[in-house]
Amino acid sequence: MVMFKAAFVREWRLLARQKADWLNPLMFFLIVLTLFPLGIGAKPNLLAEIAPGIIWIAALLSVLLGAERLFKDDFRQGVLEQLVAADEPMLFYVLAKIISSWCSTALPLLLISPLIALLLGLDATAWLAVLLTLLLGTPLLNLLAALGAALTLSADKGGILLALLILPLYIPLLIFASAAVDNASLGLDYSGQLAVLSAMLCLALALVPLAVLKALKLNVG
Amino acid sequence: MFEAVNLQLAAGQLLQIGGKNGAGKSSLLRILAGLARPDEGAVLWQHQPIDDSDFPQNLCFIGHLSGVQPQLTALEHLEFWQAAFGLQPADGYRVLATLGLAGLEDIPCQLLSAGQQRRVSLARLWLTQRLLWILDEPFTALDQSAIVLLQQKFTEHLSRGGAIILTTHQPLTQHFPEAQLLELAYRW
Amino acid sequence: MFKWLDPYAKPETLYRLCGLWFPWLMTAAFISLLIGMVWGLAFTPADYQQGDSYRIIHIHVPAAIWSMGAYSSMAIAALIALVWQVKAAQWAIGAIAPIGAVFTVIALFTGAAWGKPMWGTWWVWDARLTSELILLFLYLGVIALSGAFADRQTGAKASALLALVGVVNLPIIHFSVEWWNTLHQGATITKFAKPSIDASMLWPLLISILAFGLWLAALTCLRLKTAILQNEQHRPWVRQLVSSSLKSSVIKEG
Amino acid sequence: MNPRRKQRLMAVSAILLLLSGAVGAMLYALQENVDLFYTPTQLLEGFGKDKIKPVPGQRLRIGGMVVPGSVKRDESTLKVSFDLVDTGPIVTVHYEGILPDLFREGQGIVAQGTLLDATNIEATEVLAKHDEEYMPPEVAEAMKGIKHVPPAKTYPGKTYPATSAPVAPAAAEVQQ
Repeated sequence: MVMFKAAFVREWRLLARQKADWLNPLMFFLIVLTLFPLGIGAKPNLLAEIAPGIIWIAALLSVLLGAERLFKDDFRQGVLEQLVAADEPMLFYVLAKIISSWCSTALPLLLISPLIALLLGLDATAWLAVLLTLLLGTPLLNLLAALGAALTLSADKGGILLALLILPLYIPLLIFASAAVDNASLGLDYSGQLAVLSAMLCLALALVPLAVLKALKLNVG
Repeated sequence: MFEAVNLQLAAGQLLQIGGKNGAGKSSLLRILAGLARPDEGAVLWQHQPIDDSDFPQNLCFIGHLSGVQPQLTALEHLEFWQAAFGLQPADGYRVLATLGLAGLEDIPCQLLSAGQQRRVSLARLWLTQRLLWILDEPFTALDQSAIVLLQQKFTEHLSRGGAIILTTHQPLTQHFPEAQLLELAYRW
Repeated sequence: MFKWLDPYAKPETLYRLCGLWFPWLMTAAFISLLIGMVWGLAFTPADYQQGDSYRIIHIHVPAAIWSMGAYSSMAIAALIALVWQVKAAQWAIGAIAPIGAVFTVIALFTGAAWGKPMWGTWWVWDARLTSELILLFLYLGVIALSGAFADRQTGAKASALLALVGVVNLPIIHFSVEWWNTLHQGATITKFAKPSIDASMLWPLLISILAFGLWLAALTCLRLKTAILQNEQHRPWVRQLVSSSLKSSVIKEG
Repeated sequence: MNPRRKQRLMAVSAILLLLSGAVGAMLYALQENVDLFYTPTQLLEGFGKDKIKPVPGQRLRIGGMVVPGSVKRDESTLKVSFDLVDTGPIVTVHYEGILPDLFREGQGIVAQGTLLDATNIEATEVLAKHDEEYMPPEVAEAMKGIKHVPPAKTYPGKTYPATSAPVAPAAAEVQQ
C-alpha cells in the first residue's frame, strides 16, 4: 500500500511536469473526431449513425498513442531493474501506473463526451450509452495497452509492435461497445452488451496486472 | 560469456570485480543480483538459492543506470525511494547536504550535472539498512571529494557487518586492504 | 516437479526423438490425409440440405480444430518455458506458431468459401468468426514478438507470455456458438452427446481430423529439429553430429 | 501473518473476486439476448415495456420465418420479396441480390436493412442460418420424414434457378 501511494504520487508529479504526454493524445482524439465529419460530409443522419464507431476508434487510438511511454522512462532510467532486484511489491507499482494512465488519458474523454455527442449529432440516449461503454471499456483499453507496453519494453521497434499486438485484442471490445450504442440509438435494450463489457473488464483486471508484472520482469532480466 | 567463476563473500567483506571493457562485469553483477539467470551454476545466499531465500530483502542494487528520473527533484527521489524501497525515514535535506547537494534539493534532476545526478542516485546508500550492496561503477562521474565520501560510507557499512560487491577501475586496495579482487579475463 | 520431463528437455535427446518420430508421423499423416480427402471429398453422400457444398467440412473442421489444438500445445509449451525455464519449450513455441497460423488461415478461408453460398455472406462479425480471426492475430503476434528483441531470450519469453495470455480466447472460440446467437452453427462432433452427423460422413471426417493432427505433429517435429540445431550450433554434440554426417557422406561418395 | 503473506492473500482474494464477477456478468449477459433483432410482432405492436415502435427510415434487423408461398421474384432482375411471420402479424422484406442456399420457405432467416413503412423493409442483407446436422437425403427422409425438405424442393439448387450456386444441380444428378 505504501508502494502504491509512493508510485501514484510519483506518477502524478511526472504527469504534471510532462503535460504533453497526456495532452497530446487528448488533442489527437479531438482532431480525429473533427476530421471525420469533414471527410464524410456533414450529413446529420449518417454522422449519428457512424458516431459510435468513430468515437470508439478515436478513443482506442488515443489510448494507444500514450501507451508506449508508460514504462519506457522507468526502464531506460533503471528504476525498474532496481525495483525488481529489491523484490519490492511491484504489483502495486503496476496498478498505480495503470490507474494514473487511465485518469490521464481516458477520464478526460469521458468528461468531454457531452461535447462530442453534440458535435456528432447524437441524441441523449445514445450519448448515455456512449458514456457507459466508455466508462466500462476505457479501463480495458488502458489495461491491455499496459500489457502491450510491458511486453515490448525492450523490443527494437516497440511502438508499432505494441499496436500490432494490442489492436486485435481490442476487437471484441469494439464490437460490443458499438453494438451497445447501436442498440441504444435503435431504442433497444443494451444491458446485455454492458454485461459483456463488465465481464471482460473484470477478467482483465484480475489477470492483466499479473501478466504486466511478469512481462516487466522478463524485459529487465 | 564467462565460465568457471567461483566466489564466496563473507560478511564485512568487499569484492571488487575488475576486467577489461566487455569482459562481462555488468553481466556477472546482474546474475549476482538475481536479475539474470546463469546458463549453468547457481547463486547462493546463506547456503540457499537466491530465488528461495530472503536475498532480495537484503539487497541494495544500483546498476549502471542511475534510476534518476530527469523531471523529478532530488528530494522527490528520496521520498519515492523511502516509501517504495522501505528505507529508513530520514531527513532528506540532511542526507542531501551530506552529499554536497544543499540548495539543489528542489531542482529537477535534469538540470544537475552528471556527477550530481550520480550523488542523488547513491543517496540511497545513506538510507538503507540492507546487508549486501551490489554497485555497478559507483565512482563514475564523481569528483575526488565525493569518492572519498563514498569510500567512507563503504568502510562504515563493512564495519557494521555488511558486504559490498562492486565493479570499478579505481584501485581500492589502499583504502580496503582486505578487499578481494576478481579479475575477469576476456575469453576470445 | 516435472522430473520425468527433464531427460526429454535436454536438446540432444529431444533432437534424436524428433528425428525418430518424424518419418513415422509424416507417413501416417500422408496416408490418412489421402484417405480422408479422397473419401470425404469424392465418395461421401451429399448433405440433405446443403448438397455438395458441405464437403468442405472435411478441410474446414480439421483445420479449425487443430488451429486451436496447436494453440493449446503452444500455450502448454509456454507455461513450461516460463515456469521451469526449459529452453526446448521456448523453441517449441516458435516451431508451432507458424503451423498454427497456417491452419487458422485455412479454417478462415474455407469457412468464408462455405459461408458465401450457405449463409449468403463471406464474412459476418459474429462471435465465432471474430474470435477465430483474433486467434490468427495472436499467432502473428507471438511470431512477431519473438523476433523483435535484440536479446533472443527475452523475445522467446515475451512471446511465451503473450501465448499464455491469449489462452482466454480458446474457450471463447469454442463456446461462442452456444453463448451468442451466431450465424455459425453449433458443434457437431465435439459436443458430449451423440454426434449429429451421419456415420457415412462422420468416418471420413474423423480420419481427416486425425490426418491434420498427425500433420501438425510431424511438421512440429521437423521445425523443432531445425530450431534445436540453430540454437545449439556451437555445442559439441552438434559439431560432432555435423562432422559425422559429413564423414558418412564422404564415404558414400568414395 | 507477515505483511508479505498478507499482501499475497489479499491479491489472491481480489483476483478470485474479480474472476467470479466476470463469470457472474457473463452469465447475466447470456440470459439477455445480446444479438437482438425485432420480430414482426414487435415491429408492428411496439417493443419492450414502452411499446417503442421503430420509425420509417430507421436501420434495423428483423428475424422470422419465411411465409410459404410468399416469395415473389422479378423475372429479369435479382429483385425478390417475401413475407416474414412469427406469431401473427406479417411484414414484407424487399431485397435485391443473391439469396443464400439455405433460404427456404418455412425456415428462419435474419434480414438487415431499413424500415420503409410500417410493414415493409428494404433489406441490404439476408442471412440464413443452418443447423449442425449433416446427413444424406435418404437418411433425412427416413429419420425426419421430409421436414427440412419441402416436397417440390428436394434439391436445393433446383428451387431457385435464378439464384442458386452452380454446384447444387450437379449434386442432384449425382444423387439420382
